[in-house]
Amino acid sequence: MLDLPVSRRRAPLASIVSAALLATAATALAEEAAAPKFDTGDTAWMLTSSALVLMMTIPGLALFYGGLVRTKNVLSTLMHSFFCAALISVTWVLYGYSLTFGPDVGGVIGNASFFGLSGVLGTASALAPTIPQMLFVIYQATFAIITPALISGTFAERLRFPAFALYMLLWSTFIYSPLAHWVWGGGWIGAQIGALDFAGGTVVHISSGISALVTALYLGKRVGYPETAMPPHNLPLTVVGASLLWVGWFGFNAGSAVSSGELAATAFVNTNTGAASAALGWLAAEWIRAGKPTMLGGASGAVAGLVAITPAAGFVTPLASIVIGLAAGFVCYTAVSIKPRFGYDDALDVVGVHMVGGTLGALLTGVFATKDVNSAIPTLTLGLDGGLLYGHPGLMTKQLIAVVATYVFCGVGSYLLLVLVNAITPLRAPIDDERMGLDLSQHSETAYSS
Amino acid sequence: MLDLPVSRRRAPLASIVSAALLATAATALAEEAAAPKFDTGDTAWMLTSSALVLMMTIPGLALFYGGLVRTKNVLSTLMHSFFCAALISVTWVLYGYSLTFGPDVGGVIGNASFFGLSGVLGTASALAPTIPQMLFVIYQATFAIITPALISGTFAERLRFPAFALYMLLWSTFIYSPLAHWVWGGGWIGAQIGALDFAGGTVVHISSGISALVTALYLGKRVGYPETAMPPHNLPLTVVGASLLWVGWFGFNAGSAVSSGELAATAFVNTNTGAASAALGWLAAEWIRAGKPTMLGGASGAVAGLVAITPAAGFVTPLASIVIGLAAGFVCYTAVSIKPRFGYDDALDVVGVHMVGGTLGALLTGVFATKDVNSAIPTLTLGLDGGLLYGHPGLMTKQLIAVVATYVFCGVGSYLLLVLVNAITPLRAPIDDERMGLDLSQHSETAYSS
Amino acid sequence: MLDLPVSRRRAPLASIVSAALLATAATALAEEAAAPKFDTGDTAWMLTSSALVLMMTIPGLALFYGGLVRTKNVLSTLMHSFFCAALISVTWVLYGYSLTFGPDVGGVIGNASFFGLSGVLGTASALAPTIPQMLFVIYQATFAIITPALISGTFAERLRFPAFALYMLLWSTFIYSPLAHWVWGGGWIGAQIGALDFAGGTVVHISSGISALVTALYLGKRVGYPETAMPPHNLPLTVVGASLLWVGWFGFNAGSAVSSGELAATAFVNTNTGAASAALGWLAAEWIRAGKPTMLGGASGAVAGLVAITPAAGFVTPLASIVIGLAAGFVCYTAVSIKPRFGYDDALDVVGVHMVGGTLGALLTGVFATKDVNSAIPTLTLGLDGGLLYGHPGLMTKQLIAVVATYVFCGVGSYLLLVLVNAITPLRAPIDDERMGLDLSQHSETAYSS
Amino acid sequence: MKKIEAIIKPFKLDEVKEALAKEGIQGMTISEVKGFGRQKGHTELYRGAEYVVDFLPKIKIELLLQNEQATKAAEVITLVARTGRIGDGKIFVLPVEDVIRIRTGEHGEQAI
Amino acid sequence: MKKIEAIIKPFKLDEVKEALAKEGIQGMTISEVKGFGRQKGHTELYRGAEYVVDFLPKIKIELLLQNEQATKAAEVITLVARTGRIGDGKIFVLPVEDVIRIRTGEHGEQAI
Amino acid sequence: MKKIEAIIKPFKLDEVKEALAKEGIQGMTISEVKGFGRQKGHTELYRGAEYVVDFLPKIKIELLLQNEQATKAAEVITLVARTGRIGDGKIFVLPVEDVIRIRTGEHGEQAI
Ligand SMILES: Nc1ncnc2c1ncn2[C@@H]1O[C@H](COP(=O)(O)OP(=O)(O)O)[C@@H](O)[C@H]1O
Ligand SMILES: Nc1ncnc2c1ncn2[C@@H]1O[C@H](COP(=O)(O)OP(=O)(O)O)[C@@H](O)[C@H]1O
Ligand SMILES: Nc1ncnc2c1ncn2[C@@H]1O[C@H](COP(=O)(O)OP(=O)(O)O)[C@@H](O)[C@H]1O
Repeated sequence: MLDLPVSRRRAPLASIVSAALLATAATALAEEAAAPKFDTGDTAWMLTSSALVLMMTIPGLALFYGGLVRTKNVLSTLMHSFFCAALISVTWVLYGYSLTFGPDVGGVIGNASFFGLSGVLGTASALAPTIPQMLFVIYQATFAIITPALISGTFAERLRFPAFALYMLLWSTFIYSPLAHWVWGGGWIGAQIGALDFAGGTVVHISSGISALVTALYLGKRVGYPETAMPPHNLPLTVVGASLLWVGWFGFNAGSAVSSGELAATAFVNTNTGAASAALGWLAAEWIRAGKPTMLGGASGAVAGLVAITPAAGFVTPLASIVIGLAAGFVCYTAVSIKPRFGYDDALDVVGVHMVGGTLGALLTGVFATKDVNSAIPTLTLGLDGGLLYGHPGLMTKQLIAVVATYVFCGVGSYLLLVLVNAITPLRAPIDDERMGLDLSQHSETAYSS
Repeated sequence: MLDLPVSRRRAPLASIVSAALLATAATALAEEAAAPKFDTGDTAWMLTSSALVLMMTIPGLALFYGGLVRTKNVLSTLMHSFFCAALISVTWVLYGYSLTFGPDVGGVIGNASFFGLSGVLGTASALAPTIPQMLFVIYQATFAIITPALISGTFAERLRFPAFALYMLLWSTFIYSPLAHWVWGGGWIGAQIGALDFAGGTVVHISSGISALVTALYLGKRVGYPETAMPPHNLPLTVVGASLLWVGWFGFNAGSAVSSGELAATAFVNTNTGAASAALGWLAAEWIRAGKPTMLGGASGAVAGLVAITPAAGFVTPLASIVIGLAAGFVCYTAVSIKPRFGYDDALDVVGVHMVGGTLGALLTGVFATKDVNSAIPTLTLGLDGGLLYGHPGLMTKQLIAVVATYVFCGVGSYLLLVLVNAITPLRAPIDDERMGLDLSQHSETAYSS
Repeated sequence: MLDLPVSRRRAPLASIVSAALLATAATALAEEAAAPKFDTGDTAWMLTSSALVLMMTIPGLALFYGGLVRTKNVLSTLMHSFFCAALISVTWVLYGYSLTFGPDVGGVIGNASFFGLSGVLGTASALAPTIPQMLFVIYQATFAIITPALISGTFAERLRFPAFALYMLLWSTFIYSPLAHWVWGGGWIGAQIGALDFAGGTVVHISSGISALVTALYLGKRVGYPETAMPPHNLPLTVVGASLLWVGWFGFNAGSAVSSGELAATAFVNTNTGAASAALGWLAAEWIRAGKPTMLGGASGAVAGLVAITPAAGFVTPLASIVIGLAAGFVCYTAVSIKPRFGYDDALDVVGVHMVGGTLGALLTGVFATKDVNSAIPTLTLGLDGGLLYGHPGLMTKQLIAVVATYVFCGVGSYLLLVLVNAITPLRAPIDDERMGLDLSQHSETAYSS
Repeated sequence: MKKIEAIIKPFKLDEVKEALAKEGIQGMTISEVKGFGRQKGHTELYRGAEYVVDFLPKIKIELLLQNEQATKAAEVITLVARTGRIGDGKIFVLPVEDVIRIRTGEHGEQAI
Repeated sequence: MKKIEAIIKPFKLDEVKEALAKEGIQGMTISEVKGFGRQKGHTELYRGAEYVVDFLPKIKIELLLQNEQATKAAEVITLVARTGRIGDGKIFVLPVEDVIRIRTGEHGEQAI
Repeated sequence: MKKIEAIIKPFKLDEVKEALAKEGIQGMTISEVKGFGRQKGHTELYRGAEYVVDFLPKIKIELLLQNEQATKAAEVITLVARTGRIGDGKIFVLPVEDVIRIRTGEHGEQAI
């Protein structure tokens, strides 16, 4: 990737990737131009967005998941998110950023130029020309952190901590970095196919969702599941978590404009509208099917909507966001309701929410994307100025390719990593440790005392 | 309202309303000018402010209220805030924004121009000329969300969920949108009377407070009130809620500068000073009257101060904020203390905090407002350059008119809506459902398990 | 200090102090220049940073500490943070800002020019020339709030509330304001010695840490310590607190760039990297020494890393941050582990985390600081362009002087204040009150009911 | 001396406590328990799944009394805690051999 | 009539409840208690310090039954709650003088 | 065999546990209860309102013992749990008919 002292402004992340890559990927690479002039407003918003996205993981996701498990596992569940934040913050600086956003090697991976963030100071990334590359590094770090943390919902309450730590390390290195490179870093999905993913429908949600499915199948069920009811030990924590996810997601989606202007504003509106509509959709589905709307349903619906609107946020209108949100609420509710029929134990419904919601969002982006909202679409999609609704079925094909590629890569990859990790250190906690709870057995701690 | 590609900067929301409206309300309406040039710094701050104000409702207000109810009602109370966020986010996009900020119809309501946010993309609002109108839409959405959610404190622990949902929908449509239009959207209170309301003293706090009073009277008391003690089930949640309200309120008040400059900074300082002084005031009053200062007192005082400083934040000096805050602490503490004498059951003290605090703040704005802090005051107030303290009793009259109008409109309006809702679906939960708790009876859920 | 309508940008706080002070401290003082032109982007980031740093104290620190105490003391512990926010917000406006950042009197203290914030409106501080001084006031207020609140961890569970309130008032006035003046406000440590402290290693952490030690020694142990186990009553609250501290710390450190550009971005990256590395370091140490990594260990490690990176954040590379973080994790873990040998009862480990971590960070800043990251270093350090690692042992001497001066001043000062307070109103709660818990005995409240 | 253990509906506690106080009963010990009986539980929802909760919250009151007072107390509780609907609860009467007041070391009826 | 008090491991509750229900036992009262016994506690960590927790979570089941049912119930619990490892718990059998059903005022075996 | 139920002040638990252990008592079951008695409750504040809380936190210790041990245990508890101030609590001694150890199925004194 090239470091330009560019002054072009307010183009979406993805647009610049393609534009830059299609044009002259080779030229500017080595030469460090005169210190780039950054925009203080864009920088301010991206600093804020970085903080917001970290807040999504800690404490947002930690609480969302932590409230749903049983008392004896709450600390181990909080640890899943917290440890991902710690671990990946460091590996991202050491090598993760470079593999993901370093100059492209064969459309597959970044090279080692930015290891240890060498060469980053004083430059801008071509993907974010108006802010310091140092800021782009940390903004992207927060995405790299949350993605594996999302998977942790599937293996909650039964994974040994050493295996967890190793799995996350490997997943982040061998699945996340390549995939993010393919879609955003100049790899084949973004730059050659021209699929649209505004803020991480494939990279973050489908990837974590399909990996969650594979992990749940590989690990097996928790002791007592599904005969024994395992009600959430503290739903207010989950509601706080969902609320902070909602608020933090503005950094995730509106931040993906990598600038402080109308595109960010539109993504912000769409994000909020999608979350809200999906909460209403899920509540309505519940009310109809189970007789009562629930607080957990509202919270889960909002998250499902946020997932589904993620790939679309910078490409569609607010009215389209309502449709996407309502669809996400209904579809994810249904997916989660019928889970028991399939027999796997995806403890906190990562599959039903992230895999299903992410796929839905990716495909509906292919329907609703429009140049009216984002004039960079023709460049990004290699010529189409909108989705199915605007008469261009071609975009759907691109989206489908991206989705299927993500399923295959992450599904197979996660399976191989699980086998590997299990060979090194056992994944499952022994039954007595699981019964005693992971807090005591893995961490020698108890969450609540008097 | 007109969409100008204006470059005027850093004038407070209200000033532009009047200025624009008094001048040439008719002209620019239809014609969409060349794409306006936005300020990235102003935009960055307003993106942040929008996130902060949503955070006030979820999880801020949800927790503030949720901690105060009994265990069996915590989820239903969280749901009040969460559902308002979901519902009004959608209606605001569909029609709310247009009714409130659409071109004025007879000083009373906005028209349908912006239904579904059509025509918003690519424009600026005259009320916020340096940021995308799309951003102004979502910023205002967060105000429209929190206002009805505030009322929910009065009817906690006894309202049926279907009635709640309908009441909020109607209240938001028929009370909030007109009132906000009158004060900020070019209606008669802001543009013709020239009353000052920087960030929502009348629109948000008096309106929700008086409606809370009417609702409490109409609904009747909770079973067992006041004989049985109903202590808060989880005060730490309430403290977290109050803290997030405090932090989020910077978006509410400093964001109401609709720009990133000295006015925002001054409003920020005043907000913090008002909150802090009122916390001290309430604690002092408690210490004197009840013998001990309490944590809930500190938290309640801070919120009372935030309420009282809201209309004043962009018009007064920091020293005036100390006076306003101390007064709010003492007065709201007293209001809440003597509530039992009046016999209504305002469960979580919306009246004592928001109605009383909001009224106090609106009137003290009439005392302390000064052109030194906000040079737009003469334009806004139709000629007066300050309040009572600066020798202009005229401003007090304007403030009084605004306050009384809000009482009458919201009081009568809420009453009519309650009657209507109750005719459609009963408001009160049956006594057994109330005893069992709303979490189980309305949502089939339990907050805490083991 | 002088109020310049300067347009110089993106220099770190400290650089301007020195530069300005070494140059022409006397000149511009009285004359108010033409209204300065502020940068909206810098202003946006500093508004956000101010909100973030307040969030560190409420609810961040309040929860971090509140979760660690026993159920019967949680409200009193929350109150410690909340009351500091209320009290110091007001005193800062009245006189604190002026004493700290008012024009220097003999290198020792600020004068009374800015009492009541008079003369602040419409000006910029020379320390932050691109933002309104009003904003600099509130940003600095949030630092003045958190510092005494940090001390509260040492005296938790046994201090009487009246004594607490008085102690905080005096400490803030007689310790914090002078010390912050010395380091940042133009006093002798920053301007004459040339020691580096980017965001408060000495001013915030060493000062609170050494005072905590003196306070613990003076107060004596809690009843039952150390024979009786006093496990944290709610570790999830502590994890939420640590997470919000982490997120809010971006405002603390990246905000200390007082601008929205590359320096802020670098400080942001270093802050995150330091926190993460220290969490890993603490967990590794625990794993090795006690056999298990714990959730509280991860949270404590992150905070220790944030402390240690604070003085260094704007002066070192991300790789140096990893070293600083790992060191902080190991060293603070060890400090906390061996505490029992010394026999004092620092209830929540303020000494082991803030005194030890702050000292470590200050000294390692002397090792790793480099002009490559911050070109203002030669000006700030009076000629050295980096630390030990870059061949300049001289910086270590400066850092050592600053550290020792802070120890002596805060240690002796706190002792005198404790004696004074105790003479006015007893510090320790009577044994029965302590047994009953401070919530009931000091505040007549109970945190949790059903 | 008898020990009375009464399982009652939680919202009846205040009334029962006051009625017993009126009888001159000066001490009691209570705890939160969960009961399972003829009163059926409720269904809870969890993301589209339903599960039945059998155990309902009850309050257990423990009372140490002289024989006559015990009879009287059982009557009072039966009267006051009754709503007439399933789940009102039970009272158990158990024999007791001794009571000691820790503060004074007194035994037997003195110690109640 | 007898009162049975059984202290069991928490994860055995569901099985025990079902086994008792199969015996036709229609009511019971449970509570969360902590037990100390031969089963040793565990060590917890707190910032480098270790402390031992002796008391382990247990469930206490209280059952009021006629004599034969009581014998049967004790057998069933012994069987179902057993894991064979230390800490499985105890069953205590106490005499009862009377039982009252609050809803109806019935006394004795009627009221169980 | 006897069952001892002791209601004590919570902060005395550790001392009592150790004193009993010294007597060779190897098992006990405890729970959190609330007590109402001569010791008066406290006033709590809620936004300017005051309300009295009558029930104070206590710990209930349940002990199954042979007769002599029971007498001894009651003495020890009386001694150790005493502060001499109102509210120190009570000890109740109840007759027991049988004890079963679930792990082994042993009955009677063997099972204690
Ligand atoms: N045999 C029993 N042993 C112990 N507790 C019982 C027994 N039967 C009922 N209970 C307790 O009494 C409560 C009420 O009993 P239930 O059968 O529901 O209604 P009712 O009291 O109207 O007969 C139960 O929830 C349980 O706590
Ligand atoms: N003497 C006793 N009195 C009361 N409860 C006891 C007694 N002994 C044991 N218990 C209870 O039984 C539980 C199990 O006892 P323990 O000695 O650990 O194992 P086991 O039941 O296998 O003998 C304890 O945790 C405690 O709750
Ligand atoms: N008659 C009683 N029945 C059951 N428990 C009692 C009785 N009287 C007292 N208690 C319990 O003993 C505790 C202490 O009793 P109280 O009267 O306050 O003081 P004292 O033990 O000094 O007489 C009470 O809180 C309550 O838990």
